Amino acid sequence: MILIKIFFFPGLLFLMTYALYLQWFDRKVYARMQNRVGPPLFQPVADFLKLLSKQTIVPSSVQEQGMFWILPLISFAAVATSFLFIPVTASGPFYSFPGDLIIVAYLLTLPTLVLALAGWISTTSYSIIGGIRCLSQLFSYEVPFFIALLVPAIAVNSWNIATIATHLPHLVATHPLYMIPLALAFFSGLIALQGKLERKPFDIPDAETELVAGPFTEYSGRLFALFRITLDMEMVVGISLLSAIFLGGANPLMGIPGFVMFLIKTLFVAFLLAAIKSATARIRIDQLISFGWKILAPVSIVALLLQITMINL
Amino acid sequence: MVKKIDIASNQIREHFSGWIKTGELKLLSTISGYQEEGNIFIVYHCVNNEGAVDVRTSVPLAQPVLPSIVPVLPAATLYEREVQDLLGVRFEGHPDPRRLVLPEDFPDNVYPLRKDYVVNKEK
Amino acid sequence: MIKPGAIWKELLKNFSRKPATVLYPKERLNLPPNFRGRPMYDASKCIGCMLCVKDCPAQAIQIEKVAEKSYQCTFYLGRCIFCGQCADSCNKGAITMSQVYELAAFTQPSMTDTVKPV
Amino acid sequence: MDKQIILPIGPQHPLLKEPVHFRFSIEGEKIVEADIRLGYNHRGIEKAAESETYIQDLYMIERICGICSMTHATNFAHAVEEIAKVEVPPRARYIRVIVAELERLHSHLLWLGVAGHEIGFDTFFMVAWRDREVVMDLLEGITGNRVNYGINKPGGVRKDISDAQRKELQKGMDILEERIRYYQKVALEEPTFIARVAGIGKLDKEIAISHGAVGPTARGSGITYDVRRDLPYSAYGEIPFNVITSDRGDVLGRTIVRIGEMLESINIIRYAVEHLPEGPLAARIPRRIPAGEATTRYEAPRGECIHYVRANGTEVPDRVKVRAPTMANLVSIRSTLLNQEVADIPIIVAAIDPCLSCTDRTLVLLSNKQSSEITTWAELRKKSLAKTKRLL
Repeated sequence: MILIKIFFFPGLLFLMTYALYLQWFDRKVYARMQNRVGPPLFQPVADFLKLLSKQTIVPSSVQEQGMFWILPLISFAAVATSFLFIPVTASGPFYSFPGDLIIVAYLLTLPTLVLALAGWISTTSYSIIGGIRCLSQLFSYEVPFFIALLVPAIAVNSWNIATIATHLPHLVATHPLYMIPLALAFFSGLIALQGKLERKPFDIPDAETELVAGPFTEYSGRLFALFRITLDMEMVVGISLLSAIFLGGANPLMGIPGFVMFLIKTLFVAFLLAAIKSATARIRIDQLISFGWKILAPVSIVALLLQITMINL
Repeated sequence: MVKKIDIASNQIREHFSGWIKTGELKLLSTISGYQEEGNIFIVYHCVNNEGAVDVRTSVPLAQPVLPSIVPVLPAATLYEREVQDLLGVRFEGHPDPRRLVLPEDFPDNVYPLRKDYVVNKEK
Repeated sequence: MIKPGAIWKELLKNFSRKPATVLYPKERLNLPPNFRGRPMYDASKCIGCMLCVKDCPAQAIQIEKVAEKSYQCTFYLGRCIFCGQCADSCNKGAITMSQVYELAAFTQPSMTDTVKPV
Repeated sequence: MDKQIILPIGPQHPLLKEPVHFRFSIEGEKIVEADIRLGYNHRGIEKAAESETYIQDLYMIERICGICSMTHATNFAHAVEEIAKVEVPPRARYIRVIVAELERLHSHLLWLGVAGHEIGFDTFFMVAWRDREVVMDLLEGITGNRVNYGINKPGGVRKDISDAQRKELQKGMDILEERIRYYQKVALEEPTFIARVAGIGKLDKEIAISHGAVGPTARGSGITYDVRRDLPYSAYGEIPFNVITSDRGDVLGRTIVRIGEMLESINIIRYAVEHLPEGPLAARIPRRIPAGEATTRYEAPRGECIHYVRANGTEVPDRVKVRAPTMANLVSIRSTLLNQEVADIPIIVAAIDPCLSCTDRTLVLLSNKQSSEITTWAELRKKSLAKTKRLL
């Protein structure tokens, strides 16, 4: 029974299919906003299978061959485990314990570090610069993301995602004033998630017009497929985390309608991310860091302070 | 219509530095060269305040050497090197006299735009 | 001055509109009358003056005498640049530009089209 | 820190539509040394032009470049007409202006889309190129082809503009004006777009003059030189228009100039369509052009393009010299690239809107240390790998 939960429903298989679906959804919305037709439904699956069948080439100049192989697996595992703590159906996540919000936030940072390491190991100038950019980008969005996660935690006064998801809507109903800090936190969390997933305004590491593919340049075949699916799964985890703690996940309804509610909310958040992606140009690394610290961090701190004062009132 | 001026090959640099000092030269569009029985003509196409001017000078085919005007006017860097590649005119004092147009493995002192260089046009 | 959101109007408008792409094999754009497709040859009008052969920039046309006052014309469509100069140079109107543009072929020889007088 | 990474970009690279090779040595994110090599598609057009008749040459010269084919065709036709002292009828001159300005519109719209793509603003790219189709359809309607129009012939034009087409032109111009005003608003207000184009790739006026920059690149730094006004050709003498300049000197300045020029082109086309004179389409011109020479200039979308043609009385020209606008701008590109960010390379290079098939010259610029030498690709890779190994 447990194995089924881990590998099938709220676990790996559902995560991967939903990741591929969200990738399609994101590309379709992005295309329609640009007045284009967009990819057919099975395009992501086709890409994934095609990459799996391609030959995996490891450049000779790479000294640590073993590390080169393991890195994609590490980030894949990190993202897969983090999904187990997210409440997909109203009956709660697969496993939850009081501090799982912190665990998920930590596991979501791991892939970025792994990506920077991958860029460093593959020794070509493009991937080194890509790796360096990955790291320097990490500092600018990590702090606002954590603070944004704290605001609902403080409102509900617990670190457990499931309890936040269930109690937040009642709380907001009773104290409408909480809407302001929560809205601010949701906004900065959304922008920070866009940075974490390295999407359009912040896709500086793998800016294809400059660095070909940044850290991914030397990866090919199965390894590259693994990295790509990890990025999509990270998007699913990030979006469902945000929709769980801010929009209440699946809680008002039980059973199947609860699950459908979860889907609707995550698709709504995905739509927002795709809109941001199509509305902005890629900014430079120094602008990103100044944006992160001058605008994003203050907004989330203000939200936090507001939330704290409101609790004590 | 374009005004035409003929100048001896050794006064080219003084002529252009004079023009630049008086601020008369607005733009050096390009330098083109052509071969006419036994000597190579170099034409400097310029735009002055009152209109377009072609300054022409010629060097004998046997001894194609010309003072370069790059020290006075950096814009001519490329144009001189192109004439040097295709017609074999040596520009003295050019800071960077390397090949501009032809690939590295093109044979030396073979100049494509000279009349003696025949291209076989296969049908 | 910087005012964010200038692009949003366009995004939402696009999102509600039908995509601008024309899905080629199924839907086709209608061609303007002046469109220059491949050249066509009318043997009855040709008097064999070879003006078109002389003027063709790509040497893509060949006129051979088949019998008295009747000529056959070969178009090397692989070389033709569809400029319409042959149609212009021919003052007997023997060559006209058609609207046929789907000329992809698998073999080089099949790109050579010889029009014989009937 | 003196550790310099050599970042080779090209000849095959997603940033480049055409084969060019950049070699930047960078410290951290700053460019310390810029080095460009072109010449990968040098086709020896000038030698080939000396072995074909004027009519055939026109089609070859028109195919020097895909996006400014009208430029080279008209310029070459002018030179031949000037040598043969043939007066082009007014209707032909007006039609040439209309097609020329349509080409400027689609070339600038293409550049706007590419600039958007270079800085990652793909929506701008998609939308700009969708609206460019309006211009391409008009061009296809009038000349019979989207590119390489073939509307010119020595002595005049080959196709006429019917009244139905004149209405289409006017309708197309109204649509385009509304779209381009919207792009002007986006380009001047969208924060992320401005953040990437303002203040980078600075080219101040003195360097622009001494290094002979032309076209929007020069007008973006305050130089008011426009061949259409200073040395008018075709019917530009009779058509009122103003020259757009900006003294910002950076990439945003050039963007403003190009968008302004698009709006000017729309007005020029409207004026020309209303005042299209009646009359023949072309003048008789002998197949053998009498001996003589001519220098003609033309304001291409990227700057001043000059043709120098010498005729020797036969059907075949004696010498044809073509200098495309991008070649003039390449001398000054190095000063715009020095100590800029790596992330800005694509947009700065795109800012001069390089059309390499026009230029196709191998260019190794003066590097500050005088001992610059040509390195073949193999040496470069060795140096780059050695550099990176030493780095690790």
